[in-house]
Amino acid sequence: MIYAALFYAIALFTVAGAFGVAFSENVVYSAFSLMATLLGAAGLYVFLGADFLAAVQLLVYVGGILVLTLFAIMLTHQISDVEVSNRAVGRWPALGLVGFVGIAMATALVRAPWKVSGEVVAKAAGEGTTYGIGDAFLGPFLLPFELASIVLLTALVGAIVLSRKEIRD
Amino acid sequence: MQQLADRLIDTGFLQGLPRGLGYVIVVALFAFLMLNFIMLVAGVTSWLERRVWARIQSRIGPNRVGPQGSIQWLADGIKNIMKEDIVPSAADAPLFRFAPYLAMMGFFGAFAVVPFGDGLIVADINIGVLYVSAVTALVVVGILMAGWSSNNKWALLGGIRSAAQIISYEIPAALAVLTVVLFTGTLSMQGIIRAQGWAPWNWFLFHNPFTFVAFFLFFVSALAEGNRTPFDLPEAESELVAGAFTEYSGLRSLLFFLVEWGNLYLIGAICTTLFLGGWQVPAFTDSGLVLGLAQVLTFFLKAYFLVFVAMWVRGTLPRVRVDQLMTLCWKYLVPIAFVNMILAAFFAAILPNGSIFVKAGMCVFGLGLAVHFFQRVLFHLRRAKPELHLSPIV
Amino acid sequence: MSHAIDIDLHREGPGGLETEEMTLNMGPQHPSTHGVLRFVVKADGEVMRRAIPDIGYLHRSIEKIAEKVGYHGFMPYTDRVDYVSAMQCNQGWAMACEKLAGIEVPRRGEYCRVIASEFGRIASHLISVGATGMDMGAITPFTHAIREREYINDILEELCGARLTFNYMRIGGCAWDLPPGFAKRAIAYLDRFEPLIDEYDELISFNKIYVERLANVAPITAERAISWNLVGPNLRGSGVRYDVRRDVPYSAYPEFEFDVPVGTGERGTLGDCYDRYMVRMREIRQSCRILRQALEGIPAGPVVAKVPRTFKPAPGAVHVRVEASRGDMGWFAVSDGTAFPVRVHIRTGSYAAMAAIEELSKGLMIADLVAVIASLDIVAPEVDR
Amino acid sequence: MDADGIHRALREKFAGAVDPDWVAGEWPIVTVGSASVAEVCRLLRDEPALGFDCLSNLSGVDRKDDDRIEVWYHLLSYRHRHQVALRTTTPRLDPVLPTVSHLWPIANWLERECWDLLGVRFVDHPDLRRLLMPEDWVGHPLRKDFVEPDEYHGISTRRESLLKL
Repeated sequence: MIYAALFYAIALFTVAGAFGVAFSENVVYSAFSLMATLLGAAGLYVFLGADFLAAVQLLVYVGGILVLTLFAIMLTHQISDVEVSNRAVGRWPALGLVGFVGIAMATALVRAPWKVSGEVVAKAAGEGTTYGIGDAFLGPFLLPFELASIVLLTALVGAIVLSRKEIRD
Repeated sequence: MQQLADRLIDTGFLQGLPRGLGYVIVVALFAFLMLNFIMLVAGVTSWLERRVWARIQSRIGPNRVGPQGSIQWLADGIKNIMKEDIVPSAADAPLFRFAPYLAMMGFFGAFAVVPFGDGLIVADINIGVLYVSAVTALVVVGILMAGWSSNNKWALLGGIRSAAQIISYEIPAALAVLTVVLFTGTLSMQGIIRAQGWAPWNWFLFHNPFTFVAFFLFFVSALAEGNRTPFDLPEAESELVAGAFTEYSGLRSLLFFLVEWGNLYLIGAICTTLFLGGWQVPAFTDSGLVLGLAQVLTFFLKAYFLVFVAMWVRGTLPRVRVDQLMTLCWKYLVPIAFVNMILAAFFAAILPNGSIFVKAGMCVFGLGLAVHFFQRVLFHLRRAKPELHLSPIV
Repeated sequence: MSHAIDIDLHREGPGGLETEEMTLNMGPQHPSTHGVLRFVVKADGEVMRRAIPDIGYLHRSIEKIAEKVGYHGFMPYTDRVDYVSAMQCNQGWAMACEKLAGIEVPRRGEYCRVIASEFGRIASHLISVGATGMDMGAITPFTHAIREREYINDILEELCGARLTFNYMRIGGCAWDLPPGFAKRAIAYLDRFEPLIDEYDELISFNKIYVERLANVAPITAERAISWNLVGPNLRGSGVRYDVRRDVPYSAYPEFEFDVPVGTGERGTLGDCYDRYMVRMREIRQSCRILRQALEGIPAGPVVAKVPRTFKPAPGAVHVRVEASRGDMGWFAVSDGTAFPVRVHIRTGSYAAMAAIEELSKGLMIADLVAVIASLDIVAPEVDR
Repeated sequence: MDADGIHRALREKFAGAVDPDWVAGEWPIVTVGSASVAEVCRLLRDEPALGFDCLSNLSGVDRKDDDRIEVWYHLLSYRHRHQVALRTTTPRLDPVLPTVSHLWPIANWLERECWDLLGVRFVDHPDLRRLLMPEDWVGHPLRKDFVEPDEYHGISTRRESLLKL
């Protein structure tokens, strides 16, 4: 019962954060709402017994990506003076799109053959998922893992090239 | 901790309640105890820092409240709580009010996995080290939030500096941690400590040359992540007034200071866990209680030694510039950390359990280094006596 | 002191991106502005486009006061021109009056002046180098420097009863003779102090981070320094070997042996912040040298010449220069034969240094601005008077 | 170059503007007509033998009795180690002088100060604003006939004398 209450609390937190991202008129507020969403997602991972994933979620998304997002927002032109910086354009097409995607996702949710088994979660919670993830990365999923690394490396090099413009004068 | 909660519930405490609710109550109780403990640690650290710093600077420091001023921190805390909590009219009030709590949350969460003794840990989760890096990320967001919401450009600059610094230095810190993890095979804090022994040659510091390097990498990066001199740019008072905390007053300002000093202790504690053998003591007695106390004492002494070193560094070194900070991280620490980790991996593959010769050699090397260092500072040590009451000319 | 500063600056960053230019208001209350200075900093992130100094917040119309209070009465006000090293300001005004009236100062009086001035110089330079360290984030050198300065203040208190605004000198000499045993105690103090300079060097001057923070920052060529009228250690830091004490000898200085340290670009470019800092460190040693000679060779006799109570110099204008702690301090005084000067103008070292900052600051980082202010050793009251 | 030489060099170029008499002293005083101050200064700076590379001081003096304002330029040469003081006068009612701020950067502030405190207008000065006094201050305080206003933005400038207590 307590667990269920906790779960719904966290889920609510996550969804509220997501709504905050979408509906906040100030882009900085949106970014901070995103943090709530990411934290909530990490909490949900904990519920799934995915401890490693939860920590990485925090580390990468909150510690890295969110901070960088905030960084970019704060350094953007004139952001500090503007109250309303998230202007809504094209509400109706957006509604249509959201409706379509929402229906598709709901269908997927209902139809998916969820493997809900307390055993898996309990096993993961008992000994952790780190070993499993490590084995999977360097075993069956080696190629995607390496490909992802190469993509990231390319992105890194690209970022360096972009930011290393010759400073004039 | 779950066992403890189970035991508490089984032995009659909280009888009649559903087990889940019992857990919640126990957790809340622990959180409350932990919070007070952290306040104590942060407060004592602040007093210690002021005394150590004063001594380095040939002053006396706070010495009025309590014996040797030892409860000065309490007086300061009460003073700060009673002060007016000012929110600037141009500030973004909700974020401004919330930011200190966010920062507080981040560092408070990290204390959950600090192993003070064998079994004396709030939660020995099996990704402990990763968890620490993860939750301390919240501190960055808190500081950024504080910087932005203050609507003060100095504060904004401070926040941005802080964010840039912390996300950069997270990389060498994590790599240094991973170097240790290569040898332990676990991310759990207790597991890492159990992989070491009480004797220095069983510590990871002297395990092999690579963990030795990793220790310094980690310590430097941790200083940077904790915004300590020489990396205290986010609150560089001579440049940015007080950085992200410029507009804060009263309790909220106190919370930020709590985070700062608590973080200092956290740095020491994690370094101790990873490299200095944590709470490991020789089993000199059968009494579990005495042994436990000895463990806690050992852990605190080691951690506070590192805290002292950080204070010493703060008392000695100037602050680096922002570009030098980034240069140090990206051009020196990150490559060194990568190379170090790869070499450590080779070492782990060849000698998975380490070698007694390597350990002995590293111990001797470390000792030599320490001796050399102390010889260099002897000049200052001789003069370090406070000469406050003696006028040299009368 | 101006409230509106509008300067059109192009706002294109590297790579043709339009970046936001921040206007930062540094001061009048800011921890590193050494008094009440104000800079309007146009910054692009951490890099400054320029820092525009805005002065006048400490303007106390000392020059106007001089026209109202007469020659003798102005002496205490000169302390306030540069309260960090008030002795040389005293001396400047005294010398201006003496030159107007043609008064000869007794030799012992000149020696007393030198002793007082050089102690004042050491105290001032200690503050300067300590504050430089503090602005770079190292607080310990400052407290150590302040500790020694307190002892020097003790010495000067023995001499004149004041610790900050000395009002020690008079037209025609000094107010008081040295107290008994003063020379012995002062030399004993110098014996203690001189090894400490090595300690400062060990503690901060050769610290890697410190050197990195100061070296190559805001170098000033000798030509620029001269055309900006930088004086004293700021000028010598650029490699110009010019010291009023040596090149335009006054007081008893010709009788002493001392070197004029100049910047050598030892850790970076000639004339960078580190050079200016090191010149101050070396000048402290030279001041100790002068002090030893003066304390040992002080002649007997009176310390003050006979000067009438109502002091009415002949009409005329003089411009005297003294080597104050912040360099060549020019005292321009015009008399019309009455008991009140027509005009007194004080041209100080910090004034010129402050004027140079706008040019110097282009393209530096905000942290460097702090280093520049500290290394130019700007004292706000001296700028505004 | 000695003072006589400097004076002779100036007389050669600016016979009409430079006074034939000069006053000897540590700073030899040469009197210059107000209109040609800038030209004289340029010669002093650019002529290699003169080489005055530094404007040490620029001070204005209000000579109320003679109804004129005197401006003194104290010039230094670090290269040749000689010095000279130029003295020029300008009418008190409308004091105008050519600027020398293009010759020595320090003159920028010194002239601003002179404008601020004495009201001497320097023609062609790039940025002739008040330096020490607030932007909206009325009058030039170092003028002999300057009367302190009773209040500034509602702040009284009058103080009770402490001696009355």
